[in-house]
Amino acid sequence: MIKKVLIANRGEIAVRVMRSCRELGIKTVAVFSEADRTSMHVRYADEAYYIGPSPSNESYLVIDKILQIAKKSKADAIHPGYGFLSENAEFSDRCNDEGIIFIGPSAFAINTMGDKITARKTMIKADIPVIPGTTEKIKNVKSAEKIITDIGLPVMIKASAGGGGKGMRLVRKISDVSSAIRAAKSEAKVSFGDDTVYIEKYIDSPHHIEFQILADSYGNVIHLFERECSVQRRHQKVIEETPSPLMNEKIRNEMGNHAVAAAKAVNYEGAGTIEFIVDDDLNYYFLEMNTRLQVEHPITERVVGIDLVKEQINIANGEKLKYKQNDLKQNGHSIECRIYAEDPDKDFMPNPGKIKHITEPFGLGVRIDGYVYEGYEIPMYYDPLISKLIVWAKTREEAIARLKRALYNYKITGVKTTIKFLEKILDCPDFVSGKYNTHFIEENRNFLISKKKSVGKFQDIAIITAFIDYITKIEKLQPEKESHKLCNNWRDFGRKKGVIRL
Amino acid sequence: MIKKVLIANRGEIAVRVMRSCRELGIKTVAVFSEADRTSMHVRYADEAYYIGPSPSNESYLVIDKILQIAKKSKADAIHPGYGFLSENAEFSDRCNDEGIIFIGPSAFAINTMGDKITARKTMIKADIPVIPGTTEKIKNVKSAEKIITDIGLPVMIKASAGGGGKGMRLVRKISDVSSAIRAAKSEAKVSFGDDTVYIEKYIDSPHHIEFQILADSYGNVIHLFERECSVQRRHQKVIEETPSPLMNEKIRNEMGNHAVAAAKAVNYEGAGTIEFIVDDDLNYYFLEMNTRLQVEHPITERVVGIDLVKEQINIANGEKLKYKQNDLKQNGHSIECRIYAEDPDKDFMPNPGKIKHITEPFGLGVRIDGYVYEGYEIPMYYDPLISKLIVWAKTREEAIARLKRALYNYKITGVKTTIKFLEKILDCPDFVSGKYNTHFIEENRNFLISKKKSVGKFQDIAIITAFIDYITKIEKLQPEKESHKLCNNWRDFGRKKGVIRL
Amino acid sequence: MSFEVNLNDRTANVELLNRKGNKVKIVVDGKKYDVDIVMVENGVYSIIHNGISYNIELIENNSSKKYIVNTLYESFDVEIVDAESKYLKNRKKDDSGEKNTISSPMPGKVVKILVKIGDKVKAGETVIIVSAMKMESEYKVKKNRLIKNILVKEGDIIDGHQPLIIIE
Amino acid sequence: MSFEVNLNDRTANVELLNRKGNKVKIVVDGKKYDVDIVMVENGVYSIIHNGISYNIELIENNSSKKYIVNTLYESFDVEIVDAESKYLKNRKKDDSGEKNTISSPMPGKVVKILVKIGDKVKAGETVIIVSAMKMESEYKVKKNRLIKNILVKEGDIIDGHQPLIIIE
Repeated sequence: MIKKVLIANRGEIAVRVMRSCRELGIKTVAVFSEADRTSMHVRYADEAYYIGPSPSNESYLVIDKILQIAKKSKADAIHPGYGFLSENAEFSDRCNDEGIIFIGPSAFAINTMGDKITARKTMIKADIPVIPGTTEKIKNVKSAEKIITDIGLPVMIKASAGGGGKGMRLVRKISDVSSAIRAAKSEAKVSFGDDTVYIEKYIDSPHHIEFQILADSYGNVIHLFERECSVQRRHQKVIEETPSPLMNEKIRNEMGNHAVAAAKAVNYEGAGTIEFIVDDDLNYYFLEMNTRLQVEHPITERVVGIDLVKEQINIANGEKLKYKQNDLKQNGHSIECRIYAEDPDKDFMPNPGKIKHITEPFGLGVRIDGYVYEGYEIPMYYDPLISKLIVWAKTREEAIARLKRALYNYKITGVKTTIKFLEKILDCPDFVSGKYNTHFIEENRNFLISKKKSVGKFQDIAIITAFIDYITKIEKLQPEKESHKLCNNWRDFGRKKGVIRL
Repeated sequence: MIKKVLIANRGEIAVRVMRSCRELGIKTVAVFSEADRTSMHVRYADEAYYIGPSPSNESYLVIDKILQIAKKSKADAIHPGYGFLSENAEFSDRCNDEGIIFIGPSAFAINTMGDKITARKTMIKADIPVIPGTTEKIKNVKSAEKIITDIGLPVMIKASAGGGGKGMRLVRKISDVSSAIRAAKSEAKVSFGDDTVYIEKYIDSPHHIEFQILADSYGNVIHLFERECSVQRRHQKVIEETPSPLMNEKIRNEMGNHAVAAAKAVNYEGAGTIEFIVDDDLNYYFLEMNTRLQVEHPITERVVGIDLVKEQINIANGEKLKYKQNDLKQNGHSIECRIYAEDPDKDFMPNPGKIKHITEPFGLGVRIDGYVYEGYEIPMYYDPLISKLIVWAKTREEAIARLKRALYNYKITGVKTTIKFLEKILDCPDFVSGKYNTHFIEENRNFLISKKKSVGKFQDIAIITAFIDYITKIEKLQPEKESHKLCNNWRDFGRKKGVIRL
Repeated sequence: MSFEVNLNDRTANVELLNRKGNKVKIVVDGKKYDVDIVMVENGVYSIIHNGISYNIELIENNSSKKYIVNTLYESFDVEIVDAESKYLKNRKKDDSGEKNTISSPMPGKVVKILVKIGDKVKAGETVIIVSAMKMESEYKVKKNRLIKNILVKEGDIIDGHQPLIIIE
Repeated sequence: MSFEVNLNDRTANVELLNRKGNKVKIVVDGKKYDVDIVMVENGVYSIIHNGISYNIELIENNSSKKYIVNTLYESFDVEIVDAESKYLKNRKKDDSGEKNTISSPMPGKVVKILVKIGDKVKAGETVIIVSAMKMESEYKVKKNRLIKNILVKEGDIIDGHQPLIIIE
């Protein structure tokens, strides 16, 4: 039985994991870098140990240091959260070697799913649809044309070494194949020094839909339905919801079964996510598997009613799954939005800094998973995610209204955040109608960055407030006589009580 | 259609009602007394109007003033919350007269249920079980003995004019009837100047279980299952949960049907609660009906998945109920605990004052309905309830663990609160087993007020912290040279930035 | 340099050996502590000692030397003792027993005054009733007393610790 | 007495007529306002004007006279103008266009420096790359420039607004 867990992570996910540990009566051990001494996970944990300088490759990514603290603190298990070492097969193995339970899958599962080509082959073998195409090098235009005819147009010619949209050409007509290959190859050569290109079916209106799965060590696998994650900016998810507005019951069951089969194909253990790309006609293709907890797991927790971190721990403890597939159903609608310390007015430039003031929304159907507090200085070394706001309601329409209500009342000052950008998304007709794909933000760019017109009256009220504050400060300064007044460390409300006489 | 609602209340319930209004796109109007200018409901509302001095009988209870503001602000409806004017039949009538929708039942329903004797008679007529006994004066010992034999022992002899436990005698043997009546009469005479006494069946192990109902203006009535409210201190509920650990499916259905019948008996419209007293054998008796929203309504919302305030507004709008009884079911377990500004160490003396610092618990399954904020001064004029912490989990056991986790992380300083007392209740074996009745707090008094033994190490850490803070202040004082330093109005983190030079 | 620090009834001897940033070496009653202590929010400290993470909240208690210290499950009154505090403390010891004023620890409203100036009241008798947040509290005298002065009247709104009645 | 207050590009004339507790009579550009204004939290004001409830958040912006003012949906830069501010403002107007230092508005880490002292760079050329929170930002020159001095090296951790490169 696991009695003490080291959380090899920071930020909101570390705190979130610790909450479930506390509910299970399990002690928690935090590790922290130089920049994280005052971070919430250090304050929340039962124990906390320093592991190195601020850059994560000198602290949160150093396997040796983490294992050393696990042994020192007598932790019997390690939860990796997401990011950092969570999908590191070596770490999973090393934990095993040291007799410490890794709360996650085996190195084999991580490796198989981590390598795109191996994953693709494994999925094909398990009869799971993958995006039609080839990972082999294109030899000549003729064979390419044959492949493309088999796959069906449109297709994408992609550089094997590619990334960042370079060395890619969209082909909509068979007559364009030859020139597209030539262009892609030459761009690939220049950009990556390697002109290998391959073919993949192009999904015109792609939706990113993923399935949560849970698998125990006895071969039992269940899925906890889908999450719709198509609202993305630069491949970073911004808003997720479940159920997906695109989905129907038949396809849901089919995809769920395929997700379970995918997990079984790698003897998966623990919580994992199968990502699919889905077109408007609900054709779906395996994209990849995330062999860890996802950032957006809370919407599944809310709609299915299961604490995923507790299930991870139960599975790691060698327990059988408590639920059968038929025990589970989706109840109502849940939406998560991610609040980043980024400035939407300056092309989402990250905005580390000190939090001055926070007002959090509360009440019915609202969950907050965050980690910052007033006075906390968000370090520049890590992810700009500061909080996740999750709502639930009976219907999608009510959930959107609730999320708007909550965002309206969510105030964070000191750093710029994406709150207003999120409010814009919720006002956007394409989002409201549920008819959106991964191009949503790009296609609605103008709407999303537009600002409400400034109303003269609001301006006047702003002027009055600043002015009154200013003259209040001046007035308070006048009768200053005593010499030894100082700003103390206390939360002072009203000047008089804030003065210390020593 | 209701477009603007005046909330004739303050505190957490006013804010809670406004949240649902905002989700419905309805504008909100706050009213506030002298003491409440800085209260959260004033800040949260779209509009806010002063209605009078701090004592509630000069502000929140003055019907004329509230109606005047409703007309001035062009509100088309008034939500009374709980307490104040929420069960005032005249107010319901006056709203009607002024053409303003009262979000609550008719004066007839309020009056019928408000008078205990009329309510009892109405319930008997509707075949709803009431506590056996008589509301008539006992004429002589002989007739009393006959009645008692009919009702069954034990019984309570009670003073009609009674209250505060005076003029009451418990009778367990028929031979004691005569002396008990004599004693009760003489005590009633001394205490109230009226020696009228009556007989009521005594429930040995009473449970307070209530049913939430919703009724539209077309005669449709549904119940939303029960709430267990037996954890009470001086008749004030402290912790509520649903489902009740005492309940079974058969009795739940029976009681639910009786609750619906009770509402129908007074042509009820809106949200209401039928309170029952239940013994260990699940015999149940109508106690009273609350013709308004209850403080503990969130646990029903969580388990049934319905926003009760929205339903109240829909009903007031003349809409039909959206749900049939069969659409509803209880999902999981929810517990609410009430956090009061009271000092458990000093016999729960109320503790108004300024909130210095708040840390709220977040995460999975946690809802907070509160209204205080850092720097807010809780006024002495109103209820000491400052916040409600509501949790949900799949099972009762998990819900208790979650509530403990949340309370552990809930810190309010500046005023004394009942948080530690609530933690004690959750540790109490009788509560954990679910075997408790309304005597729970009284019977577990010693356990609940006992303190954990102070550990020397905690003492030393406390000493070190205070000492380090003190010497830090001293050190900061030393290099003070500039003369014009002042504590400004800002949230200062770190001394340097807190200094203004004018 | 060593200080005296009072915690509730305990008086501890505290000596700071070394302080470098948030790393502190300190001796409390002869026991040596090596702690990592940092103020994370105004008035809230995070302390790590031997790997254990503590959260301590300090509230100043009417003086820069007095604190209410909240640990996980307990609340302590802590006072840093210096020359001035010692003097005040010694002086305080002189007037033992009941103070000569009746006051309420909480703000509230005077509901009823049950005595007149010059009344002689018996030990345990209620002299004034104050209400706050819908609850009434009765204030009694501990010994037989003479009512010297009444500083408030029924209906008055009072502050916490405000003198209400002077007794002798 | 009347003041000038700047809000973004607007300059407003403000005159306080009367102030009694939180009731304020004030004129902004000739328009008279009767407001109930009170600071509810440090830096957060509640204002009631004609029954409408406003919540305004003020953040001091490097000076006691400058604020970032957050209303419901907007954020304004507000400055109270007095003699000193006017002087500074006039002086500022002299140095137009690009400043002679390259700096990052955010703290971060210097990933790459693409120039050497003495280099001549063309308008739009990137001179330094800074990373923060897993994102890299490139800083370019707006005109043809000469690199006069480089104050940081690759790998350095920098503060927001810290001068990185001096150009001419």
